Amino acid sequence: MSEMTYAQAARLGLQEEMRRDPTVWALGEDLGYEGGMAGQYSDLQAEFGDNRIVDTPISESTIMGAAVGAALAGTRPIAELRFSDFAMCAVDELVNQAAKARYMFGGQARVPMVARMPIGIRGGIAAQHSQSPEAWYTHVPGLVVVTPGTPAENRGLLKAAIRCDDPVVYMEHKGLWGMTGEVDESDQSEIPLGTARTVRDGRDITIVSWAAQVGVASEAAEVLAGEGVVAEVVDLRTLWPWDRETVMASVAKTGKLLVVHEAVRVGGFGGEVAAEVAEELGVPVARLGGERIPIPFSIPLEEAYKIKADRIVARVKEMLA
Amino acid sequence: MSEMTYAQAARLGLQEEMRRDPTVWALGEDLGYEGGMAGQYSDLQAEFGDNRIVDTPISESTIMGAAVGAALAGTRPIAELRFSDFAMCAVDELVNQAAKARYMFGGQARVPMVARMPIGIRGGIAAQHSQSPEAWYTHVPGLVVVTPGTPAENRGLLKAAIRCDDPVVYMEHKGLWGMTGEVDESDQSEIPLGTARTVRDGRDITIVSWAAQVGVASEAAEVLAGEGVVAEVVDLRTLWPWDRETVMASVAKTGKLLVVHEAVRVGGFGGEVAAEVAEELGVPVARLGGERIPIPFSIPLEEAYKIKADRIVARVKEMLA
Amino acid sequence: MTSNLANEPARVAAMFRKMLVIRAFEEAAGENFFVGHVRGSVHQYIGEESIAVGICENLRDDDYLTSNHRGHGHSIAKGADPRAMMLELFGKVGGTSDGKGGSMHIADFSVGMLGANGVIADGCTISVGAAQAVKLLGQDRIVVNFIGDGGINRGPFMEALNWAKVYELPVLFVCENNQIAATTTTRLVTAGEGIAKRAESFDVPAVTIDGNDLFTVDGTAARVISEIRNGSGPQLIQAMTYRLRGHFAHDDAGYREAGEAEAALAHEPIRRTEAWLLENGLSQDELDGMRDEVTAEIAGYVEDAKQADWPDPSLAFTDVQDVGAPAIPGVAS
Amino acid sequence: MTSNLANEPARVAAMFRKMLVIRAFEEAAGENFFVGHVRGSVHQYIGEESIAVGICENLRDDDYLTSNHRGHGHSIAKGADPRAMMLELFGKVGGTSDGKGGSMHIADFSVGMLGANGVIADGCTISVGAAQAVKLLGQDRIVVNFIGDGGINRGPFMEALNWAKVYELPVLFVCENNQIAATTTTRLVTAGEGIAKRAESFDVPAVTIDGNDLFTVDGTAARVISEIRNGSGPQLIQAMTYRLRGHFAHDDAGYREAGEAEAALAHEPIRRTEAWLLENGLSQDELDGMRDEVTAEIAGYVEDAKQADWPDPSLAFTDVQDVGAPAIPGVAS
Ligand SMILES: Cc1ncc(C[n+]2csc(CCOP(=O)(O)OP(=O)(O)O)c2C)c(N)n1
Ligand SMILES: Cc1ncc(C[n+]2csc(CCOP(=O)(O)OP(=O)(O)O)c2C)c(N)n1
Ligand SMILES: [Mg+2]
Ligand SMILES: [Mg+2]
Repeated sequence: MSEMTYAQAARLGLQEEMRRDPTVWALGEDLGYEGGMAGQYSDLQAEFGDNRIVDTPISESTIMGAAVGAALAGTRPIAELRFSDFAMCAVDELVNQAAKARYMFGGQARVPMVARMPIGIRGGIAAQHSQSPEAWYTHVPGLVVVTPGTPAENRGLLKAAIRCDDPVVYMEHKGLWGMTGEVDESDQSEIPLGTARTVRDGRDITIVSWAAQVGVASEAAEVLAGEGVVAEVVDLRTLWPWDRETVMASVAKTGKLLVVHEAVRVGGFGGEVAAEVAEELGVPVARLGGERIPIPFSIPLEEAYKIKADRIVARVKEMLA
Repeated sequence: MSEMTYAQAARLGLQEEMRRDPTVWALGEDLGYEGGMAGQYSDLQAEFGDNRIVDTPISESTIMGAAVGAALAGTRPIAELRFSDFAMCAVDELVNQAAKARYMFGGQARVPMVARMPIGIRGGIAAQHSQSPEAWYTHVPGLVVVTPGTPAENRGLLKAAIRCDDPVVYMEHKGLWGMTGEVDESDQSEIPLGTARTVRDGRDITIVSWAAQVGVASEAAEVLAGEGVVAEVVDLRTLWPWDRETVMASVAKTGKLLVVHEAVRVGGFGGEVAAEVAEELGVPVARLGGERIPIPFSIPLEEAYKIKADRIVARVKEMLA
Repeated sequence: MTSNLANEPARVAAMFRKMLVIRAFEEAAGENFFVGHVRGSVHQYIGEESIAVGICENLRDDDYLTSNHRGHGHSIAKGADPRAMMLELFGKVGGTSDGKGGSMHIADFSVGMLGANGVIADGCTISVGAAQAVKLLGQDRIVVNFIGDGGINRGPFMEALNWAKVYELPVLFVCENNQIAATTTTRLVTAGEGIAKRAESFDVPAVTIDGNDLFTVDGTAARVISEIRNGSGPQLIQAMTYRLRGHFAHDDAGYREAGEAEAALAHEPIRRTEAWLLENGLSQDELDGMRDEVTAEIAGYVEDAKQADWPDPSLAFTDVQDVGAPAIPGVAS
Repeated sequence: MTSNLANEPARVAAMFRKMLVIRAFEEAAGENFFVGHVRGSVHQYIGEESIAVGICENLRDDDYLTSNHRGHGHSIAKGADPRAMMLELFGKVGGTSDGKGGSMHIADFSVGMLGANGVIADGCTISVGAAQAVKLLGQDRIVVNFIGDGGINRGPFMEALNWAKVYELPVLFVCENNQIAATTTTRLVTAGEGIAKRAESFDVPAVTIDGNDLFTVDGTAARVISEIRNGSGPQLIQAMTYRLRGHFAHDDAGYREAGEAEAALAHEPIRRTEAWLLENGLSQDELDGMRDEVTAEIAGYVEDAKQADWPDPSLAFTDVQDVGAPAIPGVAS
């Protein structure tokens, strides 16, 4: 077991998979010298060469489109888009090509690629660098959507994403790059895609979340615990497929659901989870998410956007009242 | 009053607005000779000239980006993308520029443009020409999302979209181009954005839908009426903002909600509506939407994707059981 | 460009036959579109057959090809089975995708045909990625991408040109310049001299040829493909041609100057190749026999397609993805 | 390119002063980034000031400008108020966007500055659309777009070049070639001779100049802008320059060859312009005075920014949209 950051754990997972499988490679801007936005590729070009850690032109459409072609032709590319915001420059290639090739071609093709596109707010990078569009990709048949929440998960889920034969949208949260945690280097297994993690057991309400918001939800649960409310906190980890069984079992036990995400509430994935639970169990459900505003720059404005623990606490109390 | 098709009504609305306001113009592929995919621009180039009905290169990013620039510079462009599928080639320009300019620039800018991108299945055009990604754009602050369901609405809502100072994602349904209906040419008023239309009064359940699915829902309601179940059918018409008041009032009356859309169910806008209603009213909710598969080509496969009236009928009965 | 082909009448005849297959396939596709057997969009390759055949005859089976919306000819030339393609157009079991894809999504991975494409220019970025995989895997395949004259104005194509040269990838871009994109005269929306000049600005060697002349296409392809296989890096061939029909089967091309299409018939590749064969040893009878044979062959496929089974609706739910796949109706999950 | 500027020392001095304002602004932005007053990304324009000033001094107030991530210099040169810009970087009320945008989203529509941009090359497509509006409205404005050497490889830029020429739009593209994009040497990921050749392949006239020479930039801009205003259609200026600092304030540019940045100091525009002024009538005292004045001016803005109010959180909810706007907390809707 070693303590490492979320970024280091991702780097380790990638390095291990590249050592294991010579067809795994990565392409994107500034992967070589810079080593990626948070060092998640650092020094890998020295180890694997510049044809496996490929510095590309600023050509997002082609980063994504080339990954599709390379996956169709027998390799396992990781397309690094730096920000999920820039990945919007390549939505067509992801949605119209990567996600559909296997189906349109009647099963002749597989597209084993990872489209890596960090999400989330991090210190004033504002409207075009802070978005969390994970809900979009859950709506696209063919795609798998992963949102790791801890260092260990950023290694184990990345390994799973790389080994997966489907195109995986892999969304690290920029606010977590520096988060530290224990990673068991001796364990080379992947974390199965589609399995949630119960972060905290509870009985009064289930709080479902993912990515950076899991920490905030846990903080809220801690506060609530001090007031005698025992909340169960579930980290979905994978949004498609999401772990319906774990969530339904939890809500069946607690009788109430609150979904919390950093993404804008309107049209967010919280609606999917809440609606499914309401349909199946008929229990009270609620969602917290960002207001429907672009992410602002200035501290008090950015703070005004965020879902803090106190808002979660207040919402839970309302639901239990 | 004249009877005309959905496409003709759209053409009329555009023509009226272009006559009224010389800053309104349209740009896209094949608008001149072809007159748009369904004749919704036909002969307008002859009337307004090729600098107001502009035939463009096949450059979707620039069709959208140029519309943003032209809107910032004092005109009201309509960016025609032909298919919402191709509009994915210009998601960045729509989401990162059009939707955010006003906000990022602290209110200095307005982006009065229409991004016109038809949705839906129409006779075997398969996975890359049949998608309904309306939910995506409801998730993007700054955007208005409109889905007209009849000829009269395709005129009245288009007028409203053109007059609106916000960027409007205007999603005609390709399956409706030939639908006929009455249009009152003497009435130049717009249909206010954000207002739903109650298509059919009822008391036992509320069925909320939009675009082509409204017709299918009405068909189902007809069948149900024959069996003594009186369903209220609401056409949202605008998904953002959606008419919460009308929906809540209807569900408060009927006590049950079913949302039906052609788009993939997972991550669809039905989740938003169902979750809001469940949160607010605590009544049973359900959703019908496409399975999470790309739209297939062959008749039986395409049919297997569609939400037919019988499925709506069956779901309603289950809910009332 | 001189071609050895002129010394090989038998090879010319074989290529001519393939062109006939494409022509007959496209005629049948159009006819069956009009009577409603074929749905969706059908973009016919009529009048451009010499390009696909001239290029693909110079490829190996394991070379890759990416195509666009007008992909039937490319597919047949690369070796896809026209019978399976016809079944696909009819949406039937046995089609290249068992009816999941249709005309715009024909693919045959067994012969390196990585797919037609409904989105203009997306094949370009896919092709450079496939070429990167080829290099990484140490293979000596090459990748051919077909793109139209309208498609050259999409950004991803221009990015792909740069990309292909930066990594010196074994890619051949073939721009089929039929001078029109849907109903729009390409010249009116294309700045500058055109694609050859643009390619050269990326240091991608480009040559413009008469695409309707099978001999020129073959000779150019032979040279360029061998250069690429020997490491020249990417190249581009601009093949001038003419779209004899409307943009798709339901377009009467009424936007054309009167007489334009008729005049073009004199230059169309099948007539020209046929004339050469007549001068070089084949009799009219032999040629007519070949044509009848091909017509009958395609008619047989149409018959097969009519008779073939519709896919079971459950097929709509397969081959979406491994992880998080949809439930298949009627199958316990 | 000879410039009249050499005969106008007073104008040179005024432009020099503007360059000093940009330099001092950028130094202050960087310092305040390091101590945490400024958050987000700060891309400094240090070493490239002569380009923005040389170009924008030849524009009218009502001409439009679109910029990129490195937009402070462009904004100041176009006439945006550096005080409001500093407040914006601090996220304070009175900032160009009252703190909603920050460094990458500076805009001042009152002087035609249509915005910096966080997405590479998106300013290019916006600029051609603005130019289309100008034509439609019968105005005689022109539109200038600044793009980096890394940005030229994005498809939308190449689409925009074609588009600008097709419609003969009054657009001036200025490619600031500092030879690097973030940490990547652009040459290594850019095929061909570069942007001038590419532009010419679209029939967009292009000229490559020493961007660090104020006289050359001014002279070229004067000629090209007047040509464009007189209907020449789009043109491109490639201004060679050097990014004296890291990509952004928190980048030490350790990827550079040892001594490279030091060597470049000899060619940087402020020194060069200062040397000319010394030779052409200004005394060292006068120049030092000017520099002190500018430094004090910017220091004052920093002080103002420190003192200024934070925006009320409710401002986060305004100016999103008219229809379907979010509720403003604390305000009954
Ligand atoms: C991104 C995108 N934009 C628009 C279309 C619609 N479309 C299909 S074919 C076509 C014209 C293509 O012209 P060209 O590239 O010259 O090929 P040709 O049809 O002449 O073979 C257009 C505009 C599309 N399929 N994809
Ligand atoms: C579409 C997009 N891709 C990537 C980035 C990240 N990025 C910001 S600046 C930059 C380098 C830009 O280089 P260049 O265009 O040469 O401008 P310079 O910074 O040298 O002025 C990159 C890659 C971005 N902002 N937008
Ligand atoms: Mg063409
Ligand atoms: Mg640069």
